[in-house]
Amino acid sequence: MTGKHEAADVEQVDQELNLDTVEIAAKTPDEVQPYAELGLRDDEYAKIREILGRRPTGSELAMYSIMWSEHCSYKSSKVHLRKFGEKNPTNTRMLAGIGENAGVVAITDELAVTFKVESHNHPSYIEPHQGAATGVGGIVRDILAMGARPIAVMDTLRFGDAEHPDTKRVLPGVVSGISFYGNCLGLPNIGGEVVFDASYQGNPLVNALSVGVLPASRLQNKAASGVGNVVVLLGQKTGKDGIGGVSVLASATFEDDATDNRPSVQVGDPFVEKLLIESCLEMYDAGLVVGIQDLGGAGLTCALSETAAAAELGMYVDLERVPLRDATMEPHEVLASESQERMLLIVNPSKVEDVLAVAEKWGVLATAIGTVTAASPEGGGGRLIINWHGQTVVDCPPGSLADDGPVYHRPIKEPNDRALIAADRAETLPRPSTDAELRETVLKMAATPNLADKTWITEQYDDMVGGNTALSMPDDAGVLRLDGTGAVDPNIGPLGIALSTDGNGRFARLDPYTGAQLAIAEAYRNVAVTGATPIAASDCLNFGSPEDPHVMWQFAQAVEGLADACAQLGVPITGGNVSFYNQTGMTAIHPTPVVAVLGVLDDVRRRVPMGFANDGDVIILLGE
Amino acid sequence: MTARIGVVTFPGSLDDRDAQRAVRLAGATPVPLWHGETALRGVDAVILPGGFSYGDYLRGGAIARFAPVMETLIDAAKGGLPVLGICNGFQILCESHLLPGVLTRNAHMRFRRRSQRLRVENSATAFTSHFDPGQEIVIPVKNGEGRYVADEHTLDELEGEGRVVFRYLDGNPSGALRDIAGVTNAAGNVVGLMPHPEHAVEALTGASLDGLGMFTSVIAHLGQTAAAGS
Amino acid sequence: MARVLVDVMLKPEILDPQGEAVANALPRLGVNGITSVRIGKRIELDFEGEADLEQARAVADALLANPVIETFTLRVDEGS
Amino acid sequence: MARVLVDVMLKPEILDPQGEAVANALPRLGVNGITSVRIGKRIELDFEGEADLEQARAVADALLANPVIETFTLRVDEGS
Ligand SMILES: Nc1ncnc2c1ncn2[C@@H]1O[C@H](COP(=O)(O)OP(=O)(O)O)[C@@H](O)[C@H]1O
Repeated sequence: MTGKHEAADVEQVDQELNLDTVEIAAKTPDEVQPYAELGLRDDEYAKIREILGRRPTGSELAMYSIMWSEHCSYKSSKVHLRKFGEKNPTNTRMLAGIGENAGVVAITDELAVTFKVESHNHPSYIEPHQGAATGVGGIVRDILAMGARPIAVMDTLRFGDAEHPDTKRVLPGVVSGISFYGNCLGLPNIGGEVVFDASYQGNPLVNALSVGVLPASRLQNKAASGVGNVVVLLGQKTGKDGIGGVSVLASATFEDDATDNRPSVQVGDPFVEKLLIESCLEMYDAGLVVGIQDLGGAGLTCALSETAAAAELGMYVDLERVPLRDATMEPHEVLASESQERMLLIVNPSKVEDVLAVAEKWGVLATAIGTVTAASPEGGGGRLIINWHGQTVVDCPPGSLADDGPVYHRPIKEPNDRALIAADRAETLPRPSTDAELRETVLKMAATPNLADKTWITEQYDDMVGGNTALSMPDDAGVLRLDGTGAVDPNIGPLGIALSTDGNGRFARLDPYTGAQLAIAEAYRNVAVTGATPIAASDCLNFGSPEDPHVMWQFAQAVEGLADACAQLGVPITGGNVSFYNQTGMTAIHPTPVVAVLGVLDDVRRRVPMGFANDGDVIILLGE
Repeated sequence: MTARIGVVTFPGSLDDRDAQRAVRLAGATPVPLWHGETALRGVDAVILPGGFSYGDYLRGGAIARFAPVMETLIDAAKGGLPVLGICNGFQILCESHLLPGVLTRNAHMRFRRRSQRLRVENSATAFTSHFDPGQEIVIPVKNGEGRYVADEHTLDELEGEGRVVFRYLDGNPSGALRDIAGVTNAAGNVVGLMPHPEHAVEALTGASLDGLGMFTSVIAHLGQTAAAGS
Repeated sequence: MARVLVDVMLKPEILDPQGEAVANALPRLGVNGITSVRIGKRIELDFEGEADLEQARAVADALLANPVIETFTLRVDEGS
Repeated sequence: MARVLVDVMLKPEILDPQGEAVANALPRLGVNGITSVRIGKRIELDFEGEADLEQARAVADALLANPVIETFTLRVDEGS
């Protein structure tokens, strides 16, 4: 290093000493780095060094640890999820599928629908209200990123024993969080599930679905294409939200007490999200954006690397331009921050002014933070270069973060209790044989929380905002009118869509293959009975630790079952989400594949509600 | 010429398009108005729709009251322009002092949505002439801050002058004082209510069609002849 | 930088459901000596330069408190 | 009767959407010198007899503040 630092004041020196740049990294190969604390294995760390040809900087290490985590890289599930692609029925409706922010299916030549389910289980256990609220916010941004106007949400919930004190902490908070965020966004909640089971005691499940509608011509993608295009960050300022994991990088010695840097909970602001939605839609309609990506769990790290990798180009970012809520944040914290209500836009330089004007109209912050750069002449995409006050802190191939993460073939082993479970048949249970026993059984069932009325929950959800809800609670599927369709000819009613989410962890515990099939079969039936034609499915796979071969077996079986069912039913899986590590100690939750099925009604006026309609109607039982 | 009815969009308004749809179904022309502009674009009446303007932070309607559009609207309302505030719109009218009282957090502290039976206590306002006095109607209610509160003196005055327009029947969803669901100003041109008439205008999506009467009432009040219910 | 603190409380005659809920939960915590719980807002206004009490009062009056149900008090935060 | 005052504020690093919304509205009221607004809770606990700070602290810990996102301070209200 040169001597020029000597003249600088103490604070300046301090800051620069802490700043781990690419230049410093190249000169200090032996620096001990806390990769294990960040969840990276020895071989993964070695691979990073190989990719970079030097040790990673602190910022790079943070980015790799995030992007190569189970959550972002799907390293344990990838080899299994391929089955969906292999077995999916061919489908001409599919405009975007697995790998995109959300799957998109065509409804007519002009109109498309996008939907997806996602989990927010762990955050909802730590801080139920905010965890669930930001879960809704996150899935809505996925839908928005596809070019769609979000039009509804649903939620499938799993809690521990209804009488357990912790359930009394978690359930009201989760429900108020979903209610607060969804209602405030103006998205009707058109259905979901609530199930109590002791297996979820330390691991409640909060899976949120959002659905949106778009003109097919407005479909957006995340590729940061067009060398010279401007990278714009839209929405909330960036704070120290959810940077707990990487705070280890902030302490000079890793034993430092990092209490100041403890994981900080993300707080959702649905008001800003609403403004984000309206401004993005206005920008799409005016043709102002080339590419767009929502900022979710992995914040800027994910958005920057994925957009650049998708275009196989490079990107240059001046990170200090990111508007901060806390001026003391360091570059790795800015990159890792999970602050909510943010989107990354790729904009042609001639349109930047228009983008800023739309943002200003809606009162949303918009800041140009970088540019798209060319691919390397040698091929393999470009470089992602991130500067912090003029010093380079990241210089890596974006594809190495986004696409080349580790892939594991985790060991799989059938659980030992399979034979026991198989032998323990329901037929062997005692049956009520007298009137009194029958009465007792019925009363017992009526009293179980799982069959009890859910109005305490559902009345906290606005199911009619937007004015297009044609069916919702207590029906088994939600039905929405697609506004503006069918208006010209009064004989042709408006189109509708139907959605249902279902899952049964107990069935899946007994037999994950069949249990997953039952989940999709139930959602499929619920959609069909409204009069809709099922056309697509999305799933959220909630399981224990992938490092447990028994859990991995459950997972593989469930995926296989789901993929086979999709092939038979003729509906493709268009996207979904995997949530692993739902376990307390060595005990995993019931394997819980949750499936959402989407259907179309060619005339929504003909939707069939579930109740008996008229006196004297004939009741017929179909099927076995 | 059909009546032109303005619907204001604030940042965070949610039922603005629903209100426009209801205006259209009632036979008038909806005119979108923007919170940031003072112009009322020559409309014959204005609806402040439901939603969470400015996130409903602090108190519902407290921040929206300072929007530029409210400057002109407050004067116009005092001059007799018919103004309907629904839910968040009602909160804004109270915070703007166009209507007395205030809407506070529900006594049970939760957001609550349900189909609500109401009695029309005053069918002489600009928005209720198509109802019979004492008529019972069903309109959805959905809010977290819908509990109407005013001091005893104000409440007595409202009752005495017949300015309670709607009252909750079959259970009060929020703990509102004296079961008040909606009130009017002395002149009867400004009406605010917590339930959502714009969500009870179509058989496909609503629990009833009872909400339509409020929109056809104001059209009649404006002396227009637009065909209702088309 | 200077900070003005604004305390906004519900008038005594106005129902405070949140305060009641807390009060009702106290016996379950084994707390019996508390006779009343009232929950209001504490608002911190940070000024660029000197604290401007008059401006803070105007903001409290127009926006932070609703005189129909609330009262407020304000003071400069000496600790800041 | 004695009163204990509990102030509950969001931790500094936690986003305060409410405070932000108010701060953004101030220029429309003609107020420009305020750089930040944070909104928390002010809670009055009234004791039958003497103020019991330890008990108040237990109540604050268990019911009034959410330790994941909030901090609290308490003091006896000398004015009461
Ligand atoms: N978490 C939830 N979110 C939204 N709607 C829900 C939720 N849980 C249940 N519902 C809705 O409430 C209704 C009744 O649910 P439930 O009692 O589980 O009935 P069923 O067992 O017949 O499916 C259904 O319309 C369902 O969609």
